[in-house]
Amino acid sequence: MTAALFLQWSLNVALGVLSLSFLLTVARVVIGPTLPDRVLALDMLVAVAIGFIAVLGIRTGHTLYTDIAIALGLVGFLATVAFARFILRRRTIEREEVE
Amino acid sequence: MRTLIFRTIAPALTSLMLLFSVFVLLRGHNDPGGGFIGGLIAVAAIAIYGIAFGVPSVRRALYFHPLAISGAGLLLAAASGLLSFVQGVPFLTGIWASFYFLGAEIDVSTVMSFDIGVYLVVLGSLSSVALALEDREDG
Amino acid sequence: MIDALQSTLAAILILLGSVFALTASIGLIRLPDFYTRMHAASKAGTLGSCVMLIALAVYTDDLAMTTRALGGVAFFLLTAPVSAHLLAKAAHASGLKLWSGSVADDYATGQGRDKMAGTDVQ
Amino acid sequence: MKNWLGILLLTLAWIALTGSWTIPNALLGVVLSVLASSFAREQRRRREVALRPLRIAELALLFLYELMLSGYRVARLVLMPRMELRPGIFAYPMKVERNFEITLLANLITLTPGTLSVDVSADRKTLFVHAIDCSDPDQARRDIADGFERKILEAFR
Amino acid sequence: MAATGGTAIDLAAAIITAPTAPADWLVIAPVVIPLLTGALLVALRHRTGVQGAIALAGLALTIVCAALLFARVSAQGPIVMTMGRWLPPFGISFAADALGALLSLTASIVGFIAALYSLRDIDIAGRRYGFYPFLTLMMAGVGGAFLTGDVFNLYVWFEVFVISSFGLLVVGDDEARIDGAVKYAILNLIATTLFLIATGYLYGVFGTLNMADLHRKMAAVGSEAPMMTLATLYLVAFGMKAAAFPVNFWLPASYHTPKIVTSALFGGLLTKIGLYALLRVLVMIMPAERLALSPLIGWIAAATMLLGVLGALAQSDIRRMVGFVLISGVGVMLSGLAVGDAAGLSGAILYAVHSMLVVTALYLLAGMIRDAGGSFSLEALAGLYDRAPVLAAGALLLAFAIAGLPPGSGLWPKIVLVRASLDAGAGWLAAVILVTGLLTTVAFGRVFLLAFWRENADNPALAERRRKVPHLAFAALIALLAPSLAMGLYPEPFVAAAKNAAAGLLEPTPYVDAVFPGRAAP
Amino acid sequence: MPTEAGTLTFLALLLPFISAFFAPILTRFLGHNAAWVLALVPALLFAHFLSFEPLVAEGGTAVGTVAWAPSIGVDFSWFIDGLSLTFALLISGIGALIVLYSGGYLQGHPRQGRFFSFILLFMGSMQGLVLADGFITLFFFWELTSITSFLLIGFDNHREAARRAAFQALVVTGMGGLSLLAGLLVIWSATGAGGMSALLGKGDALRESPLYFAALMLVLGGAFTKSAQFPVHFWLPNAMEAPTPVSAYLHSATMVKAGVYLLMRLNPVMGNTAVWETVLPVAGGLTLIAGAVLAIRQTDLKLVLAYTTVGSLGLLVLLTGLGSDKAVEAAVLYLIAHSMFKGGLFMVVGAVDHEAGSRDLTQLAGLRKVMPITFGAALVAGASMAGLPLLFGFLAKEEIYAAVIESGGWAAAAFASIVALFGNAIMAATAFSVALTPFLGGEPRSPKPAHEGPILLWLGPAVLALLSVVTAVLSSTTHRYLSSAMASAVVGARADIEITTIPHLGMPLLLSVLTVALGLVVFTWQFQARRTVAALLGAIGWGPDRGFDQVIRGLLKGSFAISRVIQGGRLDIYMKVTFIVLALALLVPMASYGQWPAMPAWPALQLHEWAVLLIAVIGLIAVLRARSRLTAIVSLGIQGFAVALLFMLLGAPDLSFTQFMIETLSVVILALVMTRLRLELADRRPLPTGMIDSLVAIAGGLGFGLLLLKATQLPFDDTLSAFFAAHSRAIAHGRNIVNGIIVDFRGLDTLGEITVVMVAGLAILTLIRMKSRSSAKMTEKGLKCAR
Amino acid sequence: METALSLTVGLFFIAGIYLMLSKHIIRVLLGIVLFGNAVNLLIFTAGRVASKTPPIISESAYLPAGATANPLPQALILTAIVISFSFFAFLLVLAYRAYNDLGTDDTGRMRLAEPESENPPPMGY
Ligand code: NA
Ligand code: NA
Repeated sequence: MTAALFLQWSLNVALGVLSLSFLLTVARVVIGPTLPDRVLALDMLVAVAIGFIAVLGIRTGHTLYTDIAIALGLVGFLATVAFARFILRRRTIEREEVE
Repeated sequence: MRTLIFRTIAPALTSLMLLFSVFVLLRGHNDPGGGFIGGLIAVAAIAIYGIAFGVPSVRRALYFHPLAISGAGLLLAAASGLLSFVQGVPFLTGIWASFYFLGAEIDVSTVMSFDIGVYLVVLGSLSSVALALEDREDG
Repeated sequence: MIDALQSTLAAILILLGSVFALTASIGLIRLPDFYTRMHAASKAGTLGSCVMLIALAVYTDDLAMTTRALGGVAFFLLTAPVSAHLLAKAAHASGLKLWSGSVADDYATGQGRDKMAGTDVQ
Repeated sequence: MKNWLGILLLTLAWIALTGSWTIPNALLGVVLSVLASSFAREQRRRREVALRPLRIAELALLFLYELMLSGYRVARLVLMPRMELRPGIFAYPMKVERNFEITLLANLITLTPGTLSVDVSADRKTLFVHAIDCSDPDQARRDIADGFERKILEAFR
Repeated sequence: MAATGGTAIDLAAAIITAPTAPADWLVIAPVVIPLLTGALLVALRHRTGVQGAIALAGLALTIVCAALLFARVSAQGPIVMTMGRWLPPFGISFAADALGALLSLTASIVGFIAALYSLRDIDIAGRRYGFYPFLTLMMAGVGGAFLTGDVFNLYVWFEVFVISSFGLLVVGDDEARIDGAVKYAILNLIATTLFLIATGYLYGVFGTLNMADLHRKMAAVGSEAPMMTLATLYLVAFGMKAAAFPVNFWLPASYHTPKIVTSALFGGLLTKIGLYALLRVLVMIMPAERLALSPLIGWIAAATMLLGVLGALAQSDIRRMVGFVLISGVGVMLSGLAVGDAAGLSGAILYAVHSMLVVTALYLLAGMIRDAGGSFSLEALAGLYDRAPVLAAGALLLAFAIAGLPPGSGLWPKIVLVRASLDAGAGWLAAVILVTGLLTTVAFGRVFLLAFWRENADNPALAERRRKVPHLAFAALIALLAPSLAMGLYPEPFVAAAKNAAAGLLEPTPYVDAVFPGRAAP
Repeated sequence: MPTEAGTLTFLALLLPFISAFFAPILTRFLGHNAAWVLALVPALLFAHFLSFEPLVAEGGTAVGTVAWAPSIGVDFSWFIDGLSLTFALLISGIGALIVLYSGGYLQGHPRQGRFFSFILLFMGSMQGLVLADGFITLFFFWELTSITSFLLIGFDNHREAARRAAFQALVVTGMGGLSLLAGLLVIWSATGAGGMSALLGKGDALRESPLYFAALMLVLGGAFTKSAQFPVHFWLPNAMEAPTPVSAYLHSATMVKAGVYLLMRLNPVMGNTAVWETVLPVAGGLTLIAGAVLAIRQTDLKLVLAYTTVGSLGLLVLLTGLGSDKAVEAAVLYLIAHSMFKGGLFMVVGAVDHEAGSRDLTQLAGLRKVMPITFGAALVAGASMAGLPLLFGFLAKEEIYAAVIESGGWAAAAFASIVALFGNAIMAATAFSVALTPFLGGEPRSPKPAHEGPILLWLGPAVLALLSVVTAVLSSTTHRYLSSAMASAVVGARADIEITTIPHLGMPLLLSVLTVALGLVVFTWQFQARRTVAALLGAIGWGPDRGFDQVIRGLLKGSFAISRVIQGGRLDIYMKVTFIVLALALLVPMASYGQWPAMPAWPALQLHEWAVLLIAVIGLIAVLRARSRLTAIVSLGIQGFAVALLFMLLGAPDLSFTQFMIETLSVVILALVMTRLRLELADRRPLPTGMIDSLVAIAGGLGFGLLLLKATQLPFDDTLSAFFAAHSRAIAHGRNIVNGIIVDFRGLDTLGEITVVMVAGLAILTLIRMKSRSSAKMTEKGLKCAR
Repeated sequence: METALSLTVGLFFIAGIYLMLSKHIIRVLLGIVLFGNAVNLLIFTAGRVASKTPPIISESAYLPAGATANPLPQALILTAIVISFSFFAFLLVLAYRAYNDLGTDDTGRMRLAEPESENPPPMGY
């Protein structure tokens, strides 16, 4: 197996693995059960997406995708901060979500 | 938000993100990016700063009223298009000039100033929105 | 030769990173409460994306791309713990209890002493 | 420029971003960095920071090691059929006092195995840490004190 | 300029090499001038003292340019400018034909007059919170909509005037405006989104967005293409914007809620843009589909006319009444589209011009009635005939105009449309148009009876709310009445312009040739 | 404009309108004496039109045209022949007297100037109506007479009855006007003639056209409403709410005759058909009887006159409909006579009302001593109305009977004769009532002490009375210049009227005598007759007048009910209808024009592509199923992410970039705003609603999806994109083609787009900052609720 | 690819429309977001998916190396995204304002402009 082939192979594997991670993370967003859980999962989704983008970048040779990954990191951070702030301000968990 | 950890790191993050936003703005012509995305990143930077230190700090930091920035951006963008009147070409025709500075060729163009206009509009409008919403919260 | 080395290293890092991401997401599902899940996300998750960015940095021949990817890594390492902190703090402040199997919560008692602790530092 | 260190770092970041090592680009970087950092001008305080590059490198290496270890630990934990967990939050009395040191410590703790900084107390003396294994909080406190906190004190004082 | 680097590029196949005549800039002026004015106003938002003056100056200049454009187009045929000097259809073309120039001129006049009225109607808070930027930018959007020659660009200008209208709608202090704004905003957003969707499909089918290009390609499109579905989708989207039954809920739900000058602007301009778009797309680009849809459009027109005027009869609030009357006018215009020949279309266009002037004036009149009478409600109003005779005269003339009675401007479109319907064998449509006119007469006759003629019962609460009608308001009213009366008494210039505009839609060869001078389709 | 006379005529048509503008100003300076000056206007017109007499008497006509709307083939044009000229002379002649009379009648009235103005406006409109040649010109003035009549009837606007009457007149005649317009346009469409003069030669074409019947019915709709034919006669008596000069002028002498004018005008081209000769006589006859009967019932002198006017109009329509030359001649004579005597009588009644304080028959008596001139005028006018010899009314009556007895077959003749006899007799009776009852009897009796009015009040009736005599005595001259010329125009061929005021034996004279005798009988027992009719009408209990109110109320209530249904105020309903329409718009054409897509092949996607699509769908489901809005917001992020990833997979990095940013910011802003709201948690829809909503949503989504599939199955023309790719770097200096399109190729879109962004920012600021009147209060309440 | 995308677009529309039919204004807004995404995907699909290569020219060339994804729909969508985001932000704040001023988030109960209890118009003259 040449290095290039190995890379191809591992990229494909990685895409599969990352897809699985995506689905699991999404599952947590859907399941909850609390808002912090969902936000955490969303944050995680960003992380997985960054990895996904990196893999895609290598796979297609368009390394320019990196910048998108970085920007995604930035706004992902912002989203989490905003949600944290939101949770902090609200102070009480919505009843439905505790159940 | 009054947490030491966040407040300590926020100024650096903000500066970094602003820098990144300009980077994205300037290279949009060749790679993904451009005024709009750059503006969004800048807004994200400002939002982080605002969440950390509150609305008044952001207003002071921006110096101009955000909507005035937005208006200026639109003026810049439209004016970039109007420059072509002088050249006898239609509205919004890209006009390019390049000069040498310290041995490097620097291109300037109305297309670039147009994109900077876009950047300013996005930056101004969205930060105005965010600030107004937050103002409401505090007051 | 360099190419092959680059590719191989990148491949390994890619695999490693995706495994980290996967474990993080499994942890997200399996771990019992929010706080424990945070460990999975903030460590394995961050690590996963960073490693994959490093893979990209290794793979590319474009120096600018390499520096940019590494810059991205630095940025994530800078922000991930902050967001984890904010989220944990917010969750706790909003009354989200630790998992029933938890053994201690000094924070809750600490908060009891100083009501303002969560909201005021300066 | 009072904030020369920040500007320098930002300029470096600019050069890294653009990947262009030309003088005009560096100059542009400086200008933009000045502008970008001037946005946060209000938050700038004078800091007496002593930088010890070697110690910083040591700290960085320790961190990277711990980080990888942390990833491995999580992987092992979540992949085990039965997870044995004794999580909890413990209070950690800090020796570091300055904001950036506290922040650094808290962040490092978060990224390392089994621990996660939840908050800093109002008096900035205590760090609340969530540990995935909180069966022996004292041991955990010792680990931090002898690990990151000591390295930080060495690196920046 | 066009540096070509290493490879040889055939510039002539990419860009327009001939220099642009300064006069060609007229085609973009009705957009750029208000746009720049608006941007300036936003930048100077806190200078509330100069907002009105800057807006007026900008709008006056817009009128001048629109008038010059109209004159030029009338004399020489369509004028085109393709932005960025890219060859059409690659760049965005602005193309002023008789229709676009006529409507944009009328719109600019209406906008200016509304701004004039607003000087006494909009307080400091309104100025501070963007009334004038909203106004000028809405005018930019309206101008762009009338003059652009690109379907997607039309969508963009739609959005510009829609978002500006949102802004105008929320300037004020009445809670009802928020309620109205919710309905207006959501339903209008749906309408413009449908427009965007239809345009997406259109692009998918034709691969082009330039209207002239679409016109050319339409002839060659195979029967495979789902053109009927697409045309119907456009009908829904623009019908909604034009406030055609049964998708016109947004109009009666909101038009009575904002500042009266806002209602006036909306009433004068917005529905006409929907109609304009229908004309442009269905008549110029999809004539065969329009023909097939003609019966449906006829029914829609009839229902809109009748239900609109019945709605007007049902109202106590005169603003709401005007809104419903406006809707019935939309039906009248749609009947012209349903007939679809030169006469029908010119009737619709003539009505649009008339309605722009008169509906705006009616809303302003409602505001003046509120000032003079202390209320908008027919229940409460009385005694204005004695108290405000000049207003009464204005009201009477406007009522005649909107009801299609001489010497009002509405007479002529009514005549043209009834004749067109009869000639097209659609006697029932003519009947509906006439009945609508009669019911409009009933509605406004009642207003005159109750608000003006009825003796004034002294109501202290009402008296308290009365105030002197500003002279500026009269000036604005007269400025709108004058062209309306001119049209009623000497219709030829208007009729000729409308006929010219309709001819340009039905036979757009000059338009296409102006966009693609001497070139075959790429 | 062809000639100098043409120019003058055009100016004559405009003059009343111009003078109307100056009337109030003049009145401000001269008071009621402005009447003397203003009367010069109609006098001038009279003089001008008189100058056409020689031409017209010889059978000549004059036409004139001014370009008005040539683009649609519409000219402002007039047509002077015997018919229009006689009308024009009546209008201007009586108009002058009316202006003078108004000067006296409204002396000191604060709005006298406005009144003059309205009267002059009306005069101009009426003048235009009868002189109009082009259909549109005719219609223009026709409507103007309705409008000015509205203003004049409602002149005394403080009285509800006046307002109602004005409104009623406006609606009824307005309805007729529209019918007329339709009729004229149908004629235009059928014959290609757009004016009367052009139409005159196309009578046969019109009568043979399939559109003839429709055109006739529509035109009759206009004529009958204007000329108050039964059962739409009711507005005319109500119009007596107007000041008496108005009643005298509009509602007897001129405007109400517009309908008759129209019928006469069209007689040559539309008459002489079975429909014409059935509908007109029947409608006219019914109106004559109804008017006559209703007239008896009244005690208000104006109402008495009003109903007799209705009757007279019926008679005119009947005569016009009979179609024979004789009948036309009779109609012409009666029309002229009626204008003189009815105008005079109205002015008399007004003078009595003005000076004696009442116009109720039962309150007046013996006024002959105190108002001798008025009495004299009344006597002559009444006698003319009753058809006594030596007066013009006599000529008319003789000719009427001559016409009816020889009309059609014997049945028609009998019908017409009986109707005419009955109607005329009662009108004679009422003529006696009006002209005699207030004046005869013992001592003067009236609510206020009566005396002769000023010259302005008696000049008009006196002149008209005089004219009734003079025209009758000089009948051959009258015929030569007025009656025959007019009759010729109506017949469409030379018609010479020869009747003189010297009675000659024959059937007509017999019937005339019978009429007067019957009239005297009814007059003698007028109070009993009145009671009988009142009892009869009371038994019926309903009339079109009340019906009008019921129609209007019904209209208002019905529209209210309808608009409550179609504009119910609920956004969810609005949305539902909108989306149902949308779904139909997508699916119905696709179905009925067979524009379905072909069955596609199973898409070949890579695993991770499927995964991304799956995530998008999961995100959708999560949003739909979210039980709290926060969950929904977070779930929204999932699908947004998926879409962004999809864009990245499909080679759209810029889109992906933007989508990531926007999606995140949307979620952030949503969360920001949510902080302050306490909203309903769950989306509770009742099952049926949920089912309907689902159905609508599925139909809509299906439609969009299928259409997209269809569109993408067609071959694609990528000329544009190829061009962009070819020139993005070479000319536009950008390697990123998408960005090149955004800032260069389609920079204008972006300019508009950033305008939207800026305006949205400003609008949001406005929303947040501009306080509502009671928002503070509401917020407090909201907070309380939340607690 | 177009088939799968058409299907996805249809699903997005279904979800969006269903949410927009809700009485709760926040759900309507969520629906609008989904609707907007559906439109973007629609335009993208309408431009066909001939290639998945980004439409970016490499530094050394003047033309794209081979087939690229269709850039025009991308530019159109960018414009549309920005516009719909602006509208969304406005609507969101409007909803917030409506909640404050009208005291409800139920559009069925927002009845200030068209009140539930309205009198018929005056019947007299
Ligand atoms: Na409108
Ligand atoms: Na754009």
